[in-house]
Amino acid sequence: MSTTEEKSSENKVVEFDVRTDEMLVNMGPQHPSTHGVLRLVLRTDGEVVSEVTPHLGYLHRCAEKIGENLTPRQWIPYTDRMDYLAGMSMNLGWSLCVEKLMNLHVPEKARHLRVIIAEMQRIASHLVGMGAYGLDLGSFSPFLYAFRERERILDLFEEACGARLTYSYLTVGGATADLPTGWLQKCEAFLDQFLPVIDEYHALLTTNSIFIKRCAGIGVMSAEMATSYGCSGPVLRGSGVDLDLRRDGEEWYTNMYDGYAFEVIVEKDGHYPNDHVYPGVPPEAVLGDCWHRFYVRMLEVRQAIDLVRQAIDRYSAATDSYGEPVKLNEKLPKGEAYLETEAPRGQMGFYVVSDGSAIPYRARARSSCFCNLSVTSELCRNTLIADIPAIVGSLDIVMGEIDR
Amino acid sequence: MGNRNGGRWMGEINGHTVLFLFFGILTCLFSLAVVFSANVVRMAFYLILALAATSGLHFLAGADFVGTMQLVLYVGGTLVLLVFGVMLTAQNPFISLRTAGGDWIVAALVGGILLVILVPVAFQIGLPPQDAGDIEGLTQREAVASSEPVSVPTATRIGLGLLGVPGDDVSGYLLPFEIISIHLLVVLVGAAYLARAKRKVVVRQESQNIAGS
Amino acid sequence: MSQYLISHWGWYPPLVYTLMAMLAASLVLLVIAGGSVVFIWMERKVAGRIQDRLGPTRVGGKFGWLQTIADGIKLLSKEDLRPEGADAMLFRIAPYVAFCASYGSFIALPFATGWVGLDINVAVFFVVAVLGLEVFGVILAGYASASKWSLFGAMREAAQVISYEVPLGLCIVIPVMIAGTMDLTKIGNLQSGWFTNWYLFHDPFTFITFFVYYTCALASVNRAPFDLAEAESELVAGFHTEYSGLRWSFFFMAEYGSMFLVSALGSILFLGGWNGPVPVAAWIFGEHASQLSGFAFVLANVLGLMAFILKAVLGVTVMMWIRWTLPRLRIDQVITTCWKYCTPIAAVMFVGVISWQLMGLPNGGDVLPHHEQGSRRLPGSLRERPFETGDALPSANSVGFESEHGEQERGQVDG
Amino acid sequence: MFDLLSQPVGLTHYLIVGAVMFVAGAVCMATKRNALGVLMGIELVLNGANLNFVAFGSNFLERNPAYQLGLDGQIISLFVIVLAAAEAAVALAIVLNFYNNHSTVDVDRADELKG
Repeated sequence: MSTTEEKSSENKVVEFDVRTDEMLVNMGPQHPSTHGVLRLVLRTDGEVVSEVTPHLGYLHRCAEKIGENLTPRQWIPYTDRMDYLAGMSMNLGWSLCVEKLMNLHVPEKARHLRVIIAEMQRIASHLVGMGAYGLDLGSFSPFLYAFRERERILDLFEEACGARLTYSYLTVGGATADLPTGWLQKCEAFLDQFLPVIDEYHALLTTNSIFIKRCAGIGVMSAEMATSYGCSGPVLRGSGVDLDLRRDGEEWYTNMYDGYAFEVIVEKDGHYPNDHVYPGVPPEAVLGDCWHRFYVRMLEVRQAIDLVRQAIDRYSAATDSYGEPVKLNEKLPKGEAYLETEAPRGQMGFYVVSDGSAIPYRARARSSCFCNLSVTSELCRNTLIADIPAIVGSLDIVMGEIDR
Repeated sequence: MGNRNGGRWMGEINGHTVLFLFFGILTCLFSLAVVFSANVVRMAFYLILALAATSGLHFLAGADFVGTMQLVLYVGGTLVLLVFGVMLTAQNPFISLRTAGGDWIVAALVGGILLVILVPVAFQIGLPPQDAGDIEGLTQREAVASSEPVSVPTATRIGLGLLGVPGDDVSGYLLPFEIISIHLLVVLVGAAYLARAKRKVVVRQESQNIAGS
Repeated sequence: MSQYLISHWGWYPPLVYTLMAMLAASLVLLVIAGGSVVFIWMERKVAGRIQDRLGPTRVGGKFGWLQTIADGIKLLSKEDLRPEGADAMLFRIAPYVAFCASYGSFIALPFATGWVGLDINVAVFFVVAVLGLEVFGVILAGYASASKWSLFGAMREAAQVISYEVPLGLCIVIPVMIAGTMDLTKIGNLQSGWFTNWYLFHDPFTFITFFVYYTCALASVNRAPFDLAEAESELVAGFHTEYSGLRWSFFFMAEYGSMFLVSALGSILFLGGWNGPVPVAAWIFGEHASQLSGFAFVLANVLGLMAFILKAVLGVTVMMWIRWTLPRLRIDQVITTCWKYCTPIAAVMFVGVISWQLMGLPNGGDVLPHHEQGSRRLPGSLRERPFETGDALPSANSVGFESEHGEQERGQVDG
Repeated sequence: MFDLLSQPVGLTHYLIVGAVMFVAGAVCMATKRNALGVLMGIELVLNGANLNFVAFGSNFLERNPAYQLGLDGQIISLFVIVLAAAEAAVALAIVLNFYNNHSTVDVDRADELKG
């Protein structure tokens, strides 16, 4: 606090009571609330944070370079480890991208299978996001409640593909195996059991007055800001931008959701679709704040349940194959393809360039969390230290995907 | 004093005495530590211990209300304030400010003289009269030279005294009490006013624009 | 016992008294250390049950009751790390300061009639005063750790504890005012008989006061949602970030000690202390425990002790329940809660209770008849007669110590 | 003079502890260059005096009944405690102001009489 001259019309003069000194504080890379190995350098004056600089790269594993040495199907396990909380969505994104390059249309049954799996993965991922957000705000129990339900989804995934975290299930051409018999019944049973549990989360977090106090009006991001930073997913829709790739994306991707009835979860005229089921927006909340980002996720969980139910019906009705995966060393046609999909955390893009061999010339990923994280320093300016976990947590980042 | 130093007194070295020695020595020790410590944070810490030990002495003297007040107001209130002040200003150059040697000598001289004056006075005033017959209240004194720290309720009588109700060993203090109340109010306002220095600092305003939009 | 050692064995008196004091001190220490062991185990079990899991199950049999001991042994064997830039002396001593404050306040806490370390007649005041000193341990730990997170925690703790002492004090004054004494033993005994005699049910104002007290107590012992000094999602671990091993566990013991202490204090001030909801001891022995003697007294006291511990542990359990349910407040919200809500509410309750007393409205004790015609019926201010002689009292009455029972009392004084 | 330790606690004991505190405070005030150190010296001096008031008023101590202060002593010491709190608040405000303006807490640097 040394400068006293006015620099521009944007600046304003503030009177301070006590002479204080700025501190540089490292939040992370080992910190309970930075969601992995993110390092935030805070410039603080007491409790007030004047500047936040995120530092990345602690989890960089050269995944994209590795992708230039493996065939697309061999690279699938590496995509699992990008957003490790939504491995299925990563598999799906890469598979669809490669299929687009190969112009390979998957069978109808595989399409619905993919919807089931992707939406279940969305539920599982948002459950972690929600639980961890509770942790960031000091509420421990919702985290375990969320994990309790997530366990059941993981059980289902394990039954389908044998893995609980890094699935490599959806693959180029369809899936590695069909869903086992009885799986659909178990899935439906889970959905029936899970639906009323969402109310618990709303009671513990969404409508909790302390929770509202902690996130309503905090980290407000305008629609312009969200789009200019390239935010996507619930972070974008939490700011009131009506964009969901499942509806607005490339045809190659939206085909997957052909015939499904769903509304994009975004606030219109002060209301969210389906929000009559849940307690509505509290008066304190401002569009684009942490509370809205959280609420969008919660409503997407509800929406995903509907989508899975629709998909189960269609999957049962479909008679063709679940989609045999292509050969491991299938030659790729010469050319390039880029496809963005709506992963739980936003628009996850994959890019593949082929020179005609089985191994891509380039494999790249466009990270959704990277763009979402880039607003951190803007959002966290002149907030309190306690708001930093609230804001960063509401962006729901996964460092594995950012650093790759 | 020699005539009092018989076996009769040895038997009266009791819990009270031991506790007094404990607290008294602690008080003196930490008071001196405050003087001889150069680090201002440690000084504050020693001061806390010295004053907490003093409140123990108050308890031993039967003034439990005052002792508790000492803990609440002095140790728990004033010193937290002081520690706050220390931490607000505890920048490296000021944590340990050394005093010049000459100052020490003068201070030690003055302090020594003061001590030399005070201690004999303490002995003169504090000692019970040599001649038992001299003073009328002697029997009473014998009675009150108690061996155990008996708890006597003092709070009620102090409270009434502060409300201006005189008792047999307390006068009315309504006016001083009111004056001190006003004084405290004035001090609170004054301190709050004084501490608000008019330092002007420029901050960027983007975040508020964002919040407003 | 001291006298015996001196007179029969001829030990050197100061030594005997020192030994005796140390013996007593270590007994209390054991109670607190043992208490925190139980509470930490309980916290894990409560947290487990709240979170739909079991909590510790292995160590020590079915309920994992040896888990805390095992953890304690692990902590003991851990390296005692000290950061390089730390102020060594203060860093080492800070946990003990925090612990001593929590421990010291147990001296004046009665567990049943007459079962108290030191019977001070300003016990309420003393307990709160000594408990407030815990803040120094935290501040020193935060400062001496030479870690920014610790410093943040320390500053938050200082601001928070100092603020919350105001409404806490106001809430405590209310039962003290009704009882007319600051002696915890007397306050407890005044609530004997049916549960309606508890000050919680004295009048609507005290009922609200209890909840304000509990909130403030929660804040003053740094429990969630007010655990900002060690907010793990913001400040890593706050003031004890740099501590390890035994020193760290001292902070923990201090925390659990204070938790027990404030809920015990709350149960004496509002929940009748060692008096059960129904006067069981009075039915059995025909008299209230404070008037019994010998074996009956001990038996009644053991009953009372159980009731007291039950209430205090219940208070601690609710604290745990709250901790595992609610998110954490922000520091500005904590201070706002204190100054904008707790303090004004407590002040209004204070005035309300005064008015209730002055207007002579019926209180909880009138609903169910009081068992003994003891001291509760006497008006607060005159119960302890301030002076032995009656001549000072007219002036006392003239400054407004009127009450519904003033007549009766004055009659006694005149007589 | 040195057989104090073998006697029951009396007024003298208290007065000596008070004297030590008082002198320590006075020396502290004289030697410390840190303004807060001076403030601590003042607290010590006040407490030394306070202890004397309590001791004079105490019924517990072996003392000359001619010096009987009774509860007045305690009330005076209460006043001292309260006033010390007030004094500390003001002094602290001054120190902070001084620190704001001069960026130091060294009292030796406070030798100019201008705003």
